Amino acid sequence: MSAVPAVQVRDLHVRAGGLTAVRGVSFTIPAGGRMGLVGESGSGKTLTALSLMGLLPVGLRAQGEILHDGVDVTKLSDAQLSRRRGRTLSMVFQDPLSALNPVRRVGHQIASVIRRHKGVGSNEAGQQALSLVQQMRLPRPERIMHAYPHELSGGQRQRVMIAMALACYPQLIIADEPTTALDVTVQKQVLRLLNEAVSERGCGLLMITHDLPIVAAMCETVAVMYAGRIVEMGPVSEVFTAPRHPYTRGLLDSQPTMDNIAIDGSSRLPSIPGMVPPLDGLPAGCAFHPRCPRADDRCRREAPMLDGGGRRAACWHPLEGTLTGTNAA
Amino acid sequence: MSADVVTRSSEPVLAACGVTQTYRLNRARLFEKRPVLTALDKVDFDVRPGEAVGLVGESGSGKSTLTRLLIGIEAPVSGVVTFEGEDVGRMTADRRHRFRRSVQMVLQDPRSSLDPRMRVGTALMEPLRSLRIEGDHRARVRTVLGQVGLDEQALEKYPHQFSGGQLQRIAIARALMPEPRVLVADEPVSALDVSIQAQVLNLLRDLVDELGLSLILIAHDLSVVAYTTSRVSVMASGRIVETGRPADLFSRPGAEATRNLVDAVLTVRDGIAGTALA
Amino acid sequence: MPQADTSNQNATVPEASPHRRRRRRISNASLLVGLALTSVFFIIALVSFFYVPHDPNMPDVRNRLLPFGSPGHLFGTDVLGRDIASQLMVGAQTSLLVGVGGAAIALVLGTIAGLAAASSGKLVDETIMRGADVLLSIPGIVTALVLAATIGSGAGTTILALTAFFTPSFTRVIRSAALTVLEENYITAARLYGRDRIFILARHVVPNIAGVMIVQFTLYFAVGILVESSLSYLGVGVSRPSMSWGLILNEAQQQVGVSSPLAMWPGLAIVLVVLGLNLLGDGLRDVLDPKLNGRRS
Amino acid sequence: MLLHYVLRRLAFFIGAMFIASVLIFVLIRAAGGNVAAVVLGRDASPEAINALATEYGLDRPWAVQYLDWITGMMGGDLGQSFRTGESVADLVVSRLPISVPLAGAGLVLAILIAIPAGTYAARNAGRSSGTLIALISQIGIAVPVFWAGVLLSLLFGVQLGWLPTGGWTPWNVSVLGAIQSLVLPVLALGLVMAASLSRYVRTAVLDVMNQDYVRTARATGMSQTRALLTVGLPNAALPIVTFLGLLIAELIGGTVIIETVFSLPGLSRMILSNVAAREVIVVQSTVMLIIVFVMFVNLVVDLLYGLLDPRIRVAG
Repeated sequence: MSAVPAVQVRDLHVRAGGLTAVRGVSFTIPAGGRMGLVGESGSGKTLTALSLMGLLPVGLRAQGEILHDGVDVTKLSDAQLSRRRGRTLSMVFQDPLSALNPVRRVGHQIASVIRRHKGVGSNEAGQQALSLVQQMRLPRPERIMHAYPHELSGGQRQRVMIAMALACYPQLIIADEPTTALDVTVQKQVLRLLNEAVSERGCGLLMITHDLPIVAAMCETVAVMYAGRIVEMGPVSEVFTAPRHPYTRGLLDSQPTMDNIAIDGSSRLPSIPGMVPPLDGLPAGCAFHPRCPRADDRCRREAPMLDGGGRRAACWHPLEGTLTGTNAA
Repeated sequence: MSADVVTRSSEPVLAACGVTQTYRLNRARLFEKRPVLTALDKVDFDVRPGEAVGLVGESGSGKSTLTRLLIGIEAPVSGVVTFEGEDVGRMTADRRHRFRRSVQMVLQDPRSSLDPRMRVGTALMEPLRSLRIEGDHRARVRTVLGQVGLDEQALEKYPHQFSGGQLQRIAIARALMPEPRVLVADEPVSALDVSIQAQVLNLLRDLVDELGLSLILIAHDLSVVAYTTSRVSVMASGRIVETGRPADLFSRPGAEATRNLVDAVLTVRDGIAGTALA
Repeated sequence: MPQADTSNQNATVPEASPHRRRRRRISNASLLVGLALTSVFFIIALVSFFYVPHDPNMPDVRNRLLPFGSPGHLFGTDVLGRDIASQLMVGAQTSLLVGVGGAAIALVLGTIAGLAAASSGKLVDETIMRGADVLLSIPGIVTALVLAATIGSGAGTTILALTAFFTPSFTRVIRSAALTVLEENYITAARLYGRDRIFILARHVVPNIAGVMIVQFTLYFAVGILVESSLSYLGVGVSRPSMSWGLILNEAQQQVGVSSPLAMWPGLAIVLVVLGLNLLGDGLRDVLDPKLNGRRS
Repeated sequence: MLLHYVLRRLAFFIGAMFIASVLIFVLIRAAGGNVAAVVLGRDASPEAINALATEYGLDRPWAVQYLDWITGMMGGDLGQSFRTGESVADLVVSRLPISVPLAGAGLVLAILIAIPAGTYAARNAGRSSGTLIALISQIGIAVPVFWAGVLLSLLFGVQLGWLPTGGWTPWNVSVLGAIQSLVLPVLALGLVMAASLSRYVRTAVLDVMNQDYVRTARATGMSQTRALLTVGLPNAALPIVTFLGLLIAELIGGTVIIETVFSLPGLSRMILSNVAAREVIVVQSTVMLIIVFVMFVNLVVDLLYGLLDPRIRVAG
């Protein structure tokens, strides 16, 4: 792998009319690197992902710089982008049933991605598609190739989606909540598969999720988003053991885990009070201050920026020390 | 809630005894009999006064069917569902009314749980009006709002003016209005934001403690159920395959389905240790 | 281009995106134009009950085939000297009566059938919907012809034919709208606290599908006007002394031939009114659509 | 399975035809009263009415008459006209060379205009070009088909004198003449139907373009236009085909009207004159024929749907 990053995002804004949904997001995923982008609904994580793909819904505009494959994605025409989508940059969506074309056989859908980008004939593309399906450890690959999406299970469909995303050895795969729509017992299998496939190919991974354990299992670095901004960023092992932003801390604390259960009803799950502010009603200063136990006047007035260093947080009163609770090692 | 209801007794307040439920499916082939799906196969399940029990399983394991039987909107093909020891299917109108009032439910998607064209105040009064419960309705509304942590301004508003977490509180408030003995919560937090889930789970636990409510919590996530309840039943292919204390289920899962569910739980700690996907 | 539909994304895209604003602007425009055209039509039809410049059936041999703009006869006269403006005004009455009549009766019947189908068991549902399918395969004009052949033509027959033609469509639309509402959690909750089917349909389902009902009524009102004028044009709708825009065209063509300028006015009247109602319906659809309004206000 | 689906559709087709035939039969007997009296008019003597009733078997029980009618229909015997004694089947067949090309060409024209126009309007929704198309089809929907016919003959017939404003030159007299007399009617019918069809196509395409699988196609490198044509349209075909089935009823109505506007002696002119003359048997049989035709088209549409949508093939 070369030293060129899989993607480098600088000061990304996504605007819709008078409102700004993503407010100055910057991050870099090195070649073969894996980053988790964590946030709740409305935090702007999915819009960030769609900006990278150049697939924002009509009416939304991305501003800033997204360097990928030696070019600024935001400056490319749709045709130029189309040549990269699925080849150097691909995406796995949340709901695999609605994301696959219902009237085409699965094999055809995978093969058409290969044909489009590799310029091979349909026989060759079919062969490659079959071998991809085999690599996805799908049972009876020939039958899967001839099946329609509705004939497969949820986990099988998501494997097919991953096969399509991997077909051309992209530099970066964006996975947007890839297991949320699946049955719990299947989630881990799919994550394992994605993990291996990404490792084997040395692809970069951007994992979009609200689920912290998934990020911990899959990623090296994590960026936590709140109300359109990254509030904390750094190596997973550090952010999740010694969070500096009170929001990250709150998220980690409020996960019910096996360790809480030993207490069996005697303690309360720590929770973040209040609710996520709507985009058109963002509080002044730090957007998190109304829910923050450490907030003071400065937090209400001035919005903090991400500080420097490898462990960055956007907070006037960052936490120190490691978590002593039961949630992290 | 009056004191006599809270009295702990070993008699289950709501129970399913040997219930079986089948559905007819569409034919797959022309000249075959319509296949029958056995959604529930001789299932026993109960909840005692003031107890919080959990029901977990993958989709298709039969937990939704069991829920529908327990709340009485479906009747089993065999077996009985009993409320306070009495067969729900053979109740007198009087007892049936008491059953209706005493078993209430909170559903998954809070946005869909409230009629968008009905003010929250009206929606909260609905159970009292429908069940013709006498008394000071306004006072009851104030009490319940306090219990779920909402203020009275909410009453004049419409559902679209609230966030998901607030709507789930309102839905819980409505379920509490007729002073039920049993609250059935079907995936009450899976549609909510992570930072809100803990709030709602805590609220459910407090209600059990403070009101002596019985809670049946249905979820696919073992850790959510385990945190809130003291006894968990695991379902797989229409049967309850294992029942036990959450901590025991986690540490010594007996049935394969339980093991699968325990294995499926991801934690931050395992993730950082690099063992999550091993 | 895909529209700003973000229902499958976690991001809450603000409703005021430019595309939505544009769509909002267009639907506001169609609402206004539609409302204006429809109001003019209603006013003319209502005024004609009390006042028309001339008796539309009164021949006047001295003033035959007067051109547009003649004093006292703004839209001219026909081959027998009858005032066109008055005929147009009285024709509006028929359009209003038949259009509203057909759409309203069908709406009532379709709502009953649709709600029954949506809220009953599979057998009732299948019976009603297959019945609707059968009726839908009978072209409306064929029904009208059969009725005209048997019970004779007239406004009543036309309304009856429209009812038979519209009811199955209404039934389908109402049923599918009601099914969507019936799947909501608040319906389950209402059943749990003891509300019966009639209450749930009346208090929860109908208010939530009222928008659909209003829009459909408007659109079928327009179709009713088209069908009525067509039947009168064919000579199996209303006939004198009643008046219809289709009938004016029919007479103009029969008496003067295809080149008659008289053919313009009734045709234009139909286009404007039908266009007005359709624009109104579309505008209302967008205004009443909660998806476009954004759920958080 | 597919066979199951086909058989179910066939069963519905047969059942629907039975119900429709009973409906028509009963409607005509019940609403029309004494058929013989209706035919002969108010001044007829009771003896004449009875004689006619006996001659045509109208004095037999309804069930017998119904069976007689249906078995006749199946054997191609559609009954006779009271007045002229002509065979209804012959009458119908003699009119088909006018009505069938008119309706067929009108439908084809409508499809040829509507699918590209609707797709274009959907592709450019939110831009002026798309809005313009949408507005044109909105106006087109408001135009009654007879007025479209009148306007076209005013323009091309009267003003420009290019084409006949009405009347019919039979095929065996002059093929060119027959085509010439059909051009304006087909145009009027096709344009008006294209308006509502294109609007429907626009909605269907817009709907499909918002689906996740179109986004997937784009995310794997398909251009906007390619995704529209290779993913969007095949999926939009399902609702469009359904709508085409419903449009057949509108097509029949339009044909009836257009034949009148252009004085074409087609099937509908025959029905209209028989309606006026209260020839109930002729009306009853021809109407039934039309319904059978519409139901048959809908059957074909349903089967086509089953072929197009793999989900139906399995679900049955």
